[in-house]
Amino acid sequence: MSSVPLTAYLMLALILFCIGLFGALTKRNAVIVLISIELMLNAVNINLVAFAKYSLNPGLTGQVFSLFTITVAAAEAAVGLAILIALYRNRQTVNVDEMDTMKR
Amino acid sequence: MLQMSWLIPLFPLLSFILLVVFRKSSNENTAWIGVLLTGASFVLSFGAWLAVWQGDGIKVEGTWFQLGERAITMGYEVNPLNALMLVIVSLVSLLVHLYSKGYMHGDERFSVFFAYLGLFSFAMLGLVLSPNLLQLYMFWELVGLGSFLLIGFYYFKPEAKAAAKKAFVMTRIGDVGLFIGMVLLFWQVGSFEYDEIFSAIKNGELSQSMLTLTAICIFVGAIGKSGQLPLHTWLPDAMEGPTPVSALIHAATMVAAGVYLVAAMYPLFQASETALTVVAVVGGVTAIFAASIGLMQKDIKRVLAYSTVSQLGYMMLALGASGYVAGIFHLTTHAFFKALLFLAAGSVIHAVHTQNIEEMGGLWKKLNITGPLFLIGALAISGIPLLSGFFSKDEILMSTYADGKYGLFWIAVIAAFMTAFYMFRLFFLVFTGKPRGSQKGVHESPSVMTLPMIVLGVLAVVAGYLNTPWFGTFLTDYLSQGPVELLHADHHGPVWIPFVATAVALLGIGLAYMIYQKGSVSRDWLTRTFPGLSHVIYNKWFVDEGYDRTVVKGTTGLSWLGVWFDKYVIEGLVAGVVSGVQALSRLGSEMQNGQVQSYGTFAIFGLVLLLLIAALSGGYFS
Amino acid sequence: MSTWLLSILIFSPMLGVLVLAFVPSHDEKSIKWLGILGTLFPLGTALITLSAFDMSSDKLQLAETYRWISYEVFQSKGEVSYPIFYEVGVNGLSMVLILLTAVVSVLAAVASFSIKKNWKSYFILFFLLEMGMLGVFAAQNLFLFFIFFEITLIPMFFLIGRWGYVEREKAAYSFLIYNGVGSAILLIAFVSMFMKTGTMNFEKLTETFSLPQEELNAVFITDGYMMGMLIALLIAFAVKLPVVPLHSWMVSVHVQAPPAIVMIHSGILLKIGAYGLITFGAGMFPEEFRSLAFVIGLFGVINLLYGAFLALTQTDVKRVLAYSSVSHMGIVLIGLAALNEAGITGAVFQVVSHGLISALLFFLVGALYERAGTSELNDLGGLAKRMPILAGVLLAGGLASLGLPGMSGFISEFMAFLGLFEKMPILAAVGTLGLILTAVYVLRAVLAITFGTEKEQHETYTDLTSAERVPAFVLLAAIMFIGIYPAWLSDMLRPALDVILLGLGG
Amino acid sequence: MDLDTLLSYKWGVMAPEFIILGVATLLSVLDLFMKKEASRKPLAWLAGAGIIAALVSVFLQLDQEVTSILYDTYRLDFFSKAFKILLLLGTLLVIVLASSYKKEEIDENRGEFYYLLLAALLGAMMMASSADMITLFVGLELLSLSSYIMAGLERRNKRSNEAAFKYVVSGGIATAITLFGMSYVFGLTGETNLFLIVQNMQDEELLKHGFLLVFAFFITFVGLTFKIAAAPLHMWAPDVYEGAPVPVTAFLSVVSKTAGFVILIRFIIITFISAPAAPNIDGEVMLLQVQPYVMALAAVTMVIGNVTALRQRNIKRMFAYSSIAQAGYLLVPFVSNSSLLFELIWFYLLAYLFMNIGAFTIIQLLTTQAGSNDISVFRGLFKRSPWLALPMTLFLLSLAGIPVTAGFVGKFGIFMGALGLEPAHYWLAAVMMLTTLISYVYYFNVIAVMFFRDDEGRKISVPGGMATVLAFCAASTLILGVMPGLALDFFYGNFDINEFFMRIEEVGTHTH
Repeated sequence: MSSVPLTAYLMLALILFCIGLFGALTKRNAVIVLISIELMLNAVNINLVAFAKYSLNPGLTGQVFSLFTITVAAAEAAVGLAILIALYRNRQTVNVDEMDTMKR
Repeated sequence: MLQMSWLIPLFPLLSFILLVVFRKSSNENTAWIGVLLTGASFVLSFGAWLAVWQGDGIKVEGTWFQLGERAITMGYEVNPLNALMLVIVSLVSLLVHLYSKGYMHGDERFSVFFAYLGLFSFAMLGLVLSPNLLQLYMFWELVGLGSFLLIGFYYFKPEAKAAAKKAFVMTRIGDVGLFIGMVLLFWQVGSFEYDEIFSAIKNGELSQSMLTLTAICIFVGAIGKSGQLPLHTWLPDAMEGPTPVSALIHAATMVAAGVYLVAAMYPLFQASETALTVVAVVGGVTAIFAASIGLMQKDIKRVLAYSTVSQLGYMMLALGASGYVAGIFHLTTHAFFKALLFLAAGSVIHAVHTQNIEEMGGLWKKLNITGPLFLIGALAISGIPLLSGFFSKDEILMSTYADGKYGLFWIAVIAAFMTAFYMFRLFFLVFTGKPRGSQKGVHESPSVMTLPMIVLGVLAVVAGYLNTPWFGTFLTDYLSQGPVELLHADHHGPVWIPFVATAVALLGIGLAYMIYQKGSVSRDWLTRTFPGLSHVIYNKWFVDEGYDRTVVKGTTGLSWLGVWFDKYVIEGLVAGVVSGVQALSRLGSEMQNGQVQSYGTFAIFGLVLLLLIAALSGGYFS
Repeated sequence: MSTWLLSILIFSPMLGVLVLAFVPSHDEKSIKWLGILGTLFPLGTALITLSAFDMSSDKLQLAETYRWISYEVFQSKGEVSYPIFYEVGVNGLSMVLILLTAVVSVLAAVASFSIKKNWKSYFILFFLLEMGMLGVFAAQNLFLFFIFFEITLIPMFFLIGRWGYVEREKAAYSFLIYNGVGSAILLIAFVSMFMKTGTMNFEKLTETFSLPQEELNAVFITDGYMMGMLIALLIAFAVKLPVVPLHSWMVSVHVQAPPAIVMIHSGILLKIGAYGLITFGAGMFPEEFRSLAFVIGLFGVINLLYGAFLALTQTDVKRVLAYSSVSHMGIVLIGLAALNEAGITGAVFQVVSHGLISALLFFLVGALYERAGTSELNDLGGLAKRMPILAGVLLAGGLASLGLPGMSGFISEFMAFLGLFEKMPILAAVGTLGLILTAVYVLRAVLAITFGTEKEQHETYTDLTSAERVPAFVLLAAIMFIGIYPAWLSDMLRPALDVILLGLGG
Repeated sequence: MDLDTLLSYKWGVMAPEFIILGVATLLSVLDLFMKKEASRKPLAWLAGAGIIAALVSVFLQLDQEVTSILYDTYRLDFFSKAFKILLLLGTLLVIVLASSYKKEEIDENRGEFYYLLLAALLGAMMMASSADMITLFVGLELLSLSSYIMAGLERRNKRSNEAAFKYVVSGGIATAITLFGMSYVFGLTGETNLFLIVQNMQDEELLKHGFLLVFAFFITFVGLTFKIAAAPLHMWAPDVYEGAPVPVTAFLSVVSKTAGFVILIRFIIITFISAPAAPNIDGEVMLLQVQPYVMALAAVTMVIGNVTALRQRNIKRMFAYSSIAQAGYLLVPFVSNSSLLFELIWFYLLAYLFMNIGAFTIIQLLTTQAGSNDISVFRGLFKRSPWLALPMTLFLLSLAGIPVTAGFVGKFGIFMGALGLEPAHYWLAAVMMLTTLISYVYYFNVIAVMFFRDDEGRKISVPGGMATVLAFCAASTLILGVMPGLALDFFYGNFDINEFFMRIEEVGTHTH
């Protein structure tokens, strides 16, 4: 099963991370921004699991770590969406560009 | 008597303090405080002089403060030279005090004037009593203060203000020279004491160049104080002060302090031929230069002022030509006859309320005491035989010739001619002929003013007999008790010199008589014949203007340059830094544009940059 | 009592703060008098300290040491503790400056009568300032010195910013930032020395730095390090002194701050710079200081001439005096650069003398400003008529400032130049030009005010009141006392200065 | 792992956390059952009491040996005790502010406010007590998530919403970055336990991946600096500080920042203390190798914070930039690797706690009563309420680092750290000093507004709780400035820094 090298996983994770990052930094829709952040967190999960299996010192804790990450990511998404809803109620928009009343 | 000589300067100081306390008193009897206390000084001085005459002397010193291993001392000393000076200073001061009682009558700051006179007398007597250079320097400056205060006595007059400032600053320039010389000597000798300096010179502890340097530096101090070229311009302006002040300070005593300084430091000068030559040349040139200006001045006091400058030049010339005794001798006689001339001029001004000689004339009869006294003074200064000036001037010419300085000798002779001419120009214009201005209510001065003049008149005649080739060289014998080795103690120059001197004096008087009394020579003869030269002379050789255009303008220009530098360069740099920070601040808040995504972008950008720099500079991939 | 004497002295102004705290702020009269009384108490304590002070001893006196803070540092050689003590003490130099502080503070408090508003907070800040100044001179370690040094900044900021003239806030900021730069450099240097040597005590530091170079190298104290530290200290104190080109803050403070505060500022605060240069610069790094002597002397002459040249054409008498202070501080540097008894004594004399003289002059200018509402030379003139005493004292102060013998200014200039002429005669000769210029600008300013024809609006002016005469005459008397009897001061200073000179090997 | 093992742990060492957890749970339940319009004051009292109880229990633990349970996921050592005191103290003061925060927008959520604060505190405390990446991360997220909600607690306030949203997004990205870095740390060492990571760092094999390690270090480090608001992840701070309710701002600037330093020290110092340098750079450990870069970050943070603060007219924003700058200062001892690191950071954070919460107390009073955040609310404060102006001056002076305040001693210590080791970091000290100078301008600007401007404004009434906080903070700032020995001696007397690196082997556990 070790035909796929670790580097491939890592590259995948890195690409996923960058896609997520790109989305989080460029998308106008706040929901998509939040989802993109989830994507970044999932990239980390891939890393963790891959490392847990293939690294120099493989260990189970990586998978445990990823379980915690998934949980936390869920909580974060929940909080993020809740805040977004509150914001939407007041501003009637989910456009990130418009959320710049405070600056300078 | 000598033990009490430390009291000599303290009496006038007491007078100063008392009069400052009573400055508001309108009672003019406060003048008596000054007169009495100065009188006490005079008595003590005279006593000291008599004691010294008998070969006595005293020097008392105590530590003033400790400078490392060296003690800086203060004290007093009476030796032949300064005992003579003490008598001259305290006597003239006493007489001027007395005279001022009449002259300053009615002035609203009457007591203040006497207070200042007391301050000056204190400083001048202190200067003379000093046993070391430092103490001399201190009193030297204080004398300048007295002079400054008295020139600026009429503080509300802009001219007086300017003159006072000019006097202080010009003399300060000289003082700095003295300061440098003094300090240099200190590091060579390790002391400010005259005695130690002289013995060090004697033992050859100083190099020749150092001797010359210090001597010239000290002479610069004398130049400033004695109004020698090129620092003479303050002295004529100083005539803005009340006339008694001119008599005391700017004729008899303070301006002679420069001569006294050179005399007191004479062994130093003797050790350097160059320095002596400098002294002689400066003196000689000043003598003829100032005399030339005196020819055309219209202000009675200014003529006398230039005459003073010229006579001081004579004294310097004498000293520079190894005529130590001659210099001191002329200092003594000059003190008397010049003080007399000034007081007489003051009496004239007191009477006619103008200083312009063109507005005077025909006062001989109205001022029947002042007139003859003025004439005595004029004859004395012109060097008419049997009067004091003749003997002292003769001696100067003699020593100059004997010293081999023939050029300077002839300059001195020409200056003597000019002296006689301008003095009698003055005399004829003021006292003879017809009144040219309103002379209503002109009357002779009160006796409190004439009495001092009479005393001085007598002295102007007899002072010459202190040292004559005919009756005995008392002064020479007296001075040779002092620390100075007299080189040309009895130089008998060619016998024709007195005759030449008398001849040029008579010639000068005669010419003045022809022009101003008889009118046989036209008054504008000189002006017409040499228009350029006379223009230059009339404008005092444009020295003031020259200074104004170079030194004054230059200094002011530098000052403006500094202000510019301060404002634009230094503060500009500061402003640059400030605006730099502000620009950074603006940049910072521009970046903070409220877009959370750009915040993230900046963060990622920063992170990537960090990684990139780390990767490139860390050497991981090399 | 005597074991606590110095601490009592340092914190004595706080008594005034405590008392004032309980006086209602509308009771202006009591506040004014308490303000003066509050400065008299430190003066009394300072005099008691003086009587307890043994002038002939070169040891630190009335020293107090208490453990204060300690940092434990683990190093390769084990745990090293970095203790900081509360250490105070006096030597001749600091005693003189403490006395100066106490005296000038009393007189400035009297001069504060011209303050128009908020007396209570004014005097509370004033007392804090005095405490800071006393502490600076009594501190015996770098930490304490720095703390008191900074303590002086804050009250000054308020005093300038709240009670000053039109551009007061700008001046206050300028003061704060410039001095901040100085103290920033100071702090870095102090901490660095602390970390290298493990002590902050002056004497111990001096001892450490005078160890043989091999021993110093072992603790990473190289030649270059010591030179760097000295330069840092020089720059830091150059801001305070101030040395051209770091002087512009001081000019604006002189012009904008209330006169009573300028008395303190020019009279004492600037002197902290000189004190620092002597105690830290020359005292701790003698060898390096010696090698920099020419530079210091050069800056001294530049200061002297630059200040004098700029003072020549200023039209505001406050600015004239400000640049005159720049010029006079040059003499301190000149004296220090000479590295001999005469020079260093001259520098200290100049510190004291200029403290008194500038206090006097600013007091008079303040009194003048209160009457005339201006300090522009062109608007003044002929005041000798209506205010003969003010004019007279102003003239006396001016003469003292230009170094007239018989006044303290002469002694200090004389000694400083005497010192420099031994070592660098040419530089010194250039510097003497400053003596002439000083005479020119002082007389120009003083005569413009007092001489000349009186202007119409001056007819209502009154002379100094009897309350104002006290500071004027006391200062003048002090100036003349030092001028006539310098031995009093030089004897007190000599033991302390000899220690420094011994280090300098001069 | 069986029940016996589980029971064999000394659960008592977790007493402070249990107390906070219990109180938070209790509060949330009580809040549910309380009437909507009932005053939530009792909840605040309860929360305060809980924190005090936790504080007491931390103090009772001072003599406790180093204890580790659950494979180091929970550690009680000097570090956790020392910093928990700060966290608890800070939150206690914030609770008082929160209970006095008079704003209609927040009234309906006031109950949540208290237990979210406690939850955040719990997260922070877990970080202080953990030596395992997983629990560190969970603690961090507990703190973060609670903070996100608190920032948006004024539900009807657009600014509050916006602040919360920005905070979530920035925080999410930061979390992802941190985790990404952590995943590499894990990947290189195969462990999540910090001590085991250190052990594996010595591995020769690892040297081949030198850059990867540095890469992981930087990513994790930058991610973690989000909490302390240091460059480059600092830009959220001004907006969030401005929009969040004042007590939350105070919490973020003090407690959350302290927690940020806690995790930073715990994670970075233990993990990388003996990490090897990259192969072709000899004789150095990695921490020294990366030192210049981290220093640069610290310098940039100081510059950005102080310079940008100059332009702020909004007092909360100004304090946000000030807090960025302070983070920069605090990074100096962190990066200078001095052994004084712990006490310096601890002391500075203690001082910072007092001065910043004190300042925010006054800001809260003024801004809520004036309904504006503009700096002009301070106009003429000295005339109106001298007893507010004086402590505010003290806090500002302390923030600026003027002597006789705690802030000065803190800064002095930081310099000791920066200049203590060879080679001394003069340039970093210089940057710090210069930026401090710049900070004078804006701190003193507030002072100038208070003292030099006149305003006919009203007198400010101060509720008892706030007055207590104010007095306490002012007194502490002053006392720590005059007698810093009190705190330092307490630190040295009770804490042994060696505990930090002391690995406690648990018998018969953890086998692969």
